Amino acid sequence: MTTATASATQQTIAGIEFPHCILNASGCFNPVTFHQLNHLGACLGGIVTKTTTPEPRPGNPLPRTVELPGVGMLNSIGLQNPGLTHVLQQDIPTFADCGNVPIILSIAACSTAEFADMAAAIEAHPHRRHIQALEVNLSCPNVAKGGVDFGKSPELIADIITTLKQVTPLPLFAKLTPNVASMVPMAESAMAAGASGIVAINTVLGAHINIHSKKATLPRISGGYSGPGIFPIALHHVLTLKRALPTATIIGVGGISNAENAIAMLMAGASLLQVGTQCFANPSVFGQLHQQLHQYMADEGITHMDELVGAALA
Amino acid sequence: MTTATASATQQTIAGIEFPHCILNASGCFNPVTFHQLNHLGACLGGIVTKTTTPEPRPGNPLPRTVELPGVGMLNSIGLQNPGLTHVLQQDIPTFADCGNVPIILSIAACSTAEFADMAAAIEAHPHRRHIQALEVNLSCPNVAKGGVDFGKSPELIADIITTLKQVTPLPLFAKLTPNVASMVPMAESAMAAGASGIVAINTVLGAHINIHSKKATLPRISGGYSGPGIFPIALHHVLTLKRALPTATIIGVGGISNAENAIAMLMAGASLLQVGTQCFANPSVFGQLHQQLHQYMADEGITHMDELVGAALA
Amino acid sequence: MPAAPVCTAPNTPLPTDTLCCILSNVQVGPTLWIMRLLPQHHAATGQAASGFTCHPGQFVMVGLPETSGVPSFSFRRPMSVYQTHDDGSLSIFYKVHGRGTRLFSELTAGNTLALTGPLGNTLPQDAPPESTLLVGGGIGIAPLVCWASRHLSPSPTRLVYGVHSQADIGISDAIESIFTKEHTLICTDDGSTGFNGNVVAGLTKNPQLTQGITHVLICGPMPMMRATWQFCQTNLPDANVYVSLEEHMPCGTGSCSGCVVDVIDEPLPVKSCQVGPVFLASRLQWATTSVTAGSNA
Amino acid sequence: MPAAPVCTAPNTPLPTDTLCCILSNVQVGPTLWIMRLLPQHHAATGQAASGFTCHPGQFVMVGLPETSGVPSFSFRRPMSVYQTHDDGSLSIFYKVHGRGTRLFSELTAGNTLALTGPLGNTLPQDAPPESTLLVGGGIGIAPLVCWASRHLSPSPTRLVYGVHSQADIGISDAIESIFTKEHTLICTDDGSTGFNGNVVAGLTKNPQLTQGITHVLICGPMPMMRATWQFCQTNLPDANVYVSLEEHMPCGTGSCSGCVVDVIDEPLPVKSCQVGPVFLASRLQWATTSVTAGSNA
Ligand SMILES: Cc1cc2nc3c(=O)[nH]c(=O)nc-3n(C[C@H](O)[C@H](O)[C@H](O)COP(=O)(O)OP(=O)(O)OC[C@H]3O[C@@H](n4cnc5c(N)ncnc54)[C@H](O)[C@@H]3O)c2cc1C
Ligand SMILES: Cc1cc2nc3c(=O)[nH]c(=O)nc-3n(C[C@H](O)[C@H](O)[C@H](O)COP(=O)(O)OP(=O)(O)OC[C@H]3O[C@@H](n4cnc5c(N)ncnc54)[C@H](O)[C@@H]3O)c2cc1C
Ligand SMILES: Cc1cc2nc3c(=O)[nH]c(=O)nc-3n(C[C@H](O)[C@H](O)[C@H](O)COP(=O)(O)O)c2cc1C
Ligand SMILES: Cc1cc2nc3c(=O)[nH]c(=O)nc-3n(C[C@H](O)[C@H](O)[C@H](O)COP(=O)(O)O)c2cc1C
Ligand code: FES
Ligand code: FES
Repeated sequence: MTTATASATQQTIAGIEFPHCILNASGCFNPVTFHQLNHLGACLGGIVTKTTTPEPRPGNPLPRTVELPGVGMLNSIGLQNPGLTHVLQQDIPTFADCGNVPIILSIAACSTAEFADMAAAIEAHPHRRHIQALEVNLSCPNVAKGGVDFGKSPELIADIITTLKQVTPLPLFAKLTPNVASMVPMAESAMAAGASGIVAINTVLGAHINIHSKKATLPRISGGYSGPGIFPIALHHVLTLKRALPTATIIGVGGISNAENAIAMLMAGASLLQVGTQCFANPSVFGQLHQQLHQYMADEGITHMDELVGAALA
Repeated sequence: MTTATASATQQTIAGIEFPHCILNASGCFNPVTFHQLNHLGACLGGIVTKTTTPEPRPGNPLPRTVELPGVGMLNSIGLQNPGLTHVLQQDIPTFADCGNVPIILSIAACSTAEFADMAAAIEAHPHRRHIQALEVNLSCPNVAKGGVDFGKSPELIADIITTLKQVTPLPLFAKLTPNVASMVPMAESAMAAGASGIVAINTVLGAHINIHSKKATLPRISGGYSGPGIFPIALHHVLTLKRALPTATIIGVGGISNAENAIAMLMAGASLLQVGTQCFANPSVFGQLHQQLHQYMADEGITHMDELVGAALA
Repeated sequence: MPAAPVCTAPNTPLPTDTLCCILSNVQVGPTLWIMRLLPQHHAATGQAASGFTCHPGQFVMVGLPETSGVPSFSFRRPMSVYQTHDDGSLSIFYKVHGRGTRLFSELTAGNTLALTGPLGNTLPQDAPPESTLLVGGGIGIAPLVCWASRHLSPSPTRLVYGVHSQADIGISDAIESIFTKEHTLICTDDGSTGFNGNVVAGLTKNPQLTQGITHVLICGPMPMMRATWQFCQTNLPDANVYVSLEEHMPCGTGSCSGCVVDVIDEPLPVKSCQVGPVFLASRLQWATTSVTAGSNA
Repeated sequence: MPAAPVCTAPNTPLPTDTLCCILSNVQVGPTLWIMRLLPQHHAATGQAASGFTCHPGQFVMVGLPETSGVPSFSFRRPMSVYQTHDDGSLSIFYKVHGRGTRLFSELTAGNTLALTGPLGNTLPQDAPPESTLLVGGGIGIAPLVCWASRHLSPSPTRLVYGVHSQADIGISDAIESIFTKEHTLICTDDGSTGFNGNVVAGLTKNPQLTQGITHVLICGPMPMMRATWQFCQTNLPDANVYVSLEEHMPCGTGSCSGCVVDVIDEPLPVKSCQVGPVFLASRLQWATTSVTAGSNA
């Protein structure tokens, strides 16, 4: 029986050395608190920031979340964030002290030009050195082009990735919405334009009605569904993307709640994983998954997690 | 306090009198066994048959189902059915003896012409008199037109509904897949072509991997996800459809597991409900939901369920 | 045995869905338990349930009752009826295999389970006990013991029962009270008791057990059923051989088509929960019969 | 009180995520319970946990520990620290409101819960006990009692506590042991004990309670906090008035932005789990403060 060593779950992707294969998902994770709780350096592969927009955004009215007992939650945060300048100036150096793991800055904008401006501002900032990659959140409506979601148009996706590549040498991970007939054309387009990988999936559209008030619980009626109930959906998308794009790096996210989920997501073709909603139910999730994944690999005699990646498609 | 009478959940839709507002969902319900278990006349609004195709279909290899503990199941039955002739000849009269409730025949075909032929065969059959409506399952690939799913193309949907209308006066309910960017164009197209209502939603694409065998559990890898984990998704779609098409009749289906779900689905805009997967966990579900819905209405002083339909959008 | 019509075969009691009180849940082996369940009231109407009647070979679907809290989906688990009692209760003999059966083993007297049944067809009711051979593998013994217990006591029927090890017999007392010693052959993989080897080797070495046999009823893991059927084709070519399949059954009510098997001369696969679980071995399409059938018996 | 930086305010102990053994879970009113929890080991590392230290006003997130079975998602529930004990355990005083708290009430000594804390900022540590007025509504009393219990006994602090009815006081003994009789005013909606009316009516009728007051700490349902704040603006215009908000908190760790409130001069809504839960009343944007805050206190 081989013993899985610490390096068994190290991954080098787009030149970035991820000390572990499990990262947090954007918007569900305060690096400072989680570092206090977990010592992130020992169990987290990298920090993904809350999505940042060019300007500060106040977000949506409350309530912004709904517990869906058993299956997960809805959120309608509305991308509240302090804006790029504040994030670069204040947050990035703070996060750099949280376990010394790679930092992926998640960005969103309302037009290709705004995306380009963000990348230029990042390149020009002294804290640029703390940032290893950008995650491009493509689930937002494109204000410049009549409100079509970026993530639903292969052309817009190609446009954004191509433009960003011209402004920054940082690896780009394209985060895609599952609320499309097929994610494959979107992923193909992002990869062809030079993305270093695909992050799948963002939240699934869902709703909740409070039968006592007879109203939708969220003021905007529908929100983003996440947690264990979307895991089968995320797994389907990762399998489908990996079959269509066997050489693409896929970062698997959506409903991962336990080690069995994590292992299945690797077998489906993900090279890195992200955990979001489960952070709320269990702030120790990263340490526990790290330990359980290593235990599984040791038991199975697997020396490096790459033996698992895509195994279900072999 | 008003007491809800039996008629409180009767619905007349497209001229059909449904004695209760909760029906079964296609493919999850054997009318004969359930009639033995429940006396369907007292609690079921109508029988929806398993989808029938023109010819018998053997279905997919086993395993065809996966339990997803807590959240639901996957299925990949592959529309096994004995074909239209057998269903009309053998099954329909048997079902007519199961509680004497309206019968909706679910049909699917691989081309518009095949759909038309099915409708003609139904019209010509002596057991036609037992059938009150057709549910048009639009989740199947269209073999004649390069394999595009009918349910993903507003044009194909319009084509099928228009054609069927020319062959049969039976009310048509268009059952739509949620695996699209938006169901609204599909529903609009179906309604514009003369459908009597929209059945939303069919199953959501999902997958499961057995981490011991390192393989997808279903031979065809992905399958249809149903059960409580899709309820938030179904509710979102029904709310969205009802907002876009306020006058359309919507039959709400997807993950309904308890009375709270049923009431929320009515408030979202459904005039009739269907219950599928929950039949497996609880074959008494129809009697229980019927009783609980009536109790709720009595407690709330609601004299007819129409007061609930779409209440969340008011 | 032609495919039965869509409804339950005639002569079998109509199924009901009831809530049952667990009267007892006793461990009888390392992973083996016997649970006795008393139907209390119909799950939908709340009316008092009459007791439980069925024919040997039929099964029930057992699961946690709906609670009005967090939805938590689970299939019910198919379980053969092992015993019926005068008070209207029934017993199941089960093996802890995965999540569901582990959960059952953690319940105690006074807890409630939901149960639908009886379901499925029956073991042949006309097979003459004195010329019938029962071949059980592991937990597949349950319906066979149920069948034999309905006849004369001591039964003139012959029993060959294959288990891994002595501890896995679980129901020695029941076997000893129903079958005579000379009509019983226990086969263990590890030789810890009885014949050291599998049931086919045991049958081969004990030709007296197959002498004059006209009916063979087999239930157990698929490889064991397949091998026993092959043995019968060679050694008992004229016998009527029945197998009871334990295909995965998501619904048990003929609703889902998840449990199908291929049967010779049937144009489509048939639902084993409805047409079966008992099949004439000669009518099964053994080549395509699912590997999941009886996978953990 | 300016918005705190992104990390926990200085001087507060770092939070940990631990598994706790329930030492006791005692019903103290129709829907009121006190649960005592002993941290055992860190949830991630399994290492032994040191005892629990915190400052009054801080809270913990409490939930069921992960079990390696069926995934069954639930948010943890925010609970004020009510007492800390010498053995390193802590107590929460809670009201059964919905699913989560009902579940807590069904647990017994020996069961395990997961707990993250201490979280959030603190009630003002420098408020002079003798010139401080505590105004609690319902279960909002918990952090206030915690605050007073850290000072001289008997406390020179004044307490006004509004409940629906005598039975809803729950912690009469604790109140009597910490506060003197003349410094305590219980207000009941139904007049079953103490003053018949709400806390603002009680304060209005008992001007001695507000004499010389420099600090007011309020915790309770939003309408009660709003009314008390209005009372203070008129009657105690120079006092430092603090409110402890009970906004819905999905994470409690500053991760989700689900718990925000609008604060004067802050460009964006601030996370009440991190910058709060305690706010200077004068800095809150009362007009836009969510209706969900303290909705069931
Ligand atoms: C007609 C019939 C009668 C049966 N009688 C008995 C009996 O008397 N005693 C007994 O111990 N077992 C019996 N079984 C097998 C029993 O149903 C399974 O062992 C049980 O469902 C396993 O559930 P689990 O939760 O422990 O395993 P899991 O693997 O967690 O179950 C997951 C799913 O697979 C299904 N499943 C897993 N293994 C089997 C299997 N071998 N057969 C059918 N479905 C399976 C489960 O029902 C469930 O839907 C019978 C099966 C059938 C079809
Ligand atoms: C900082 C803080 C301290 C608190 N201290 C206490 C305390 O000491 N004792 C006590 O009994 N209660 C306290 N509460 C309120 C307590 O958290 C809620 O009553 C509890 O979460 C309700 O959960 P439930 O499952 O019973 O209700 P449900 O309605 O089923 O809960 C559903 C969701 O809403 C949230 N929620 C519901 N009501 C409230 C509420 N009033 N405030 C915040 N979230 C809510 C739940 O956390 C959960 O996420 C505190 C809240 C906060 C924010
Ligand atoms: C409260 C909350 C906030 C989120 N914010 C963001 C965000 O800012 N940017 C983003 O790309 N995804 C965001 N997400 C989506 C998650 O990153 C993730 O894709 C999704 O929740 C599915 O994973 P999970 O089931 O593990 O949570 C958010 C999710 C939640 C629950
Ligand atoms: C086993 C199974 C078989 C199904 N077969 C059909 C079918 O033949 N035709 C159809 O339109 N939908 C079929 N469905 C989909 C259901 O009718 C329903 O739309 C879906 O399962 C969502 O509802 P639920 O969550 O209540 O099951 C099937 C679902 C299951 C689980
Ligand atoms: S188990 Fe569903 S049809 Fe047999
Ligand atoms: S509760 Fe999540 S940020 Fe405050």
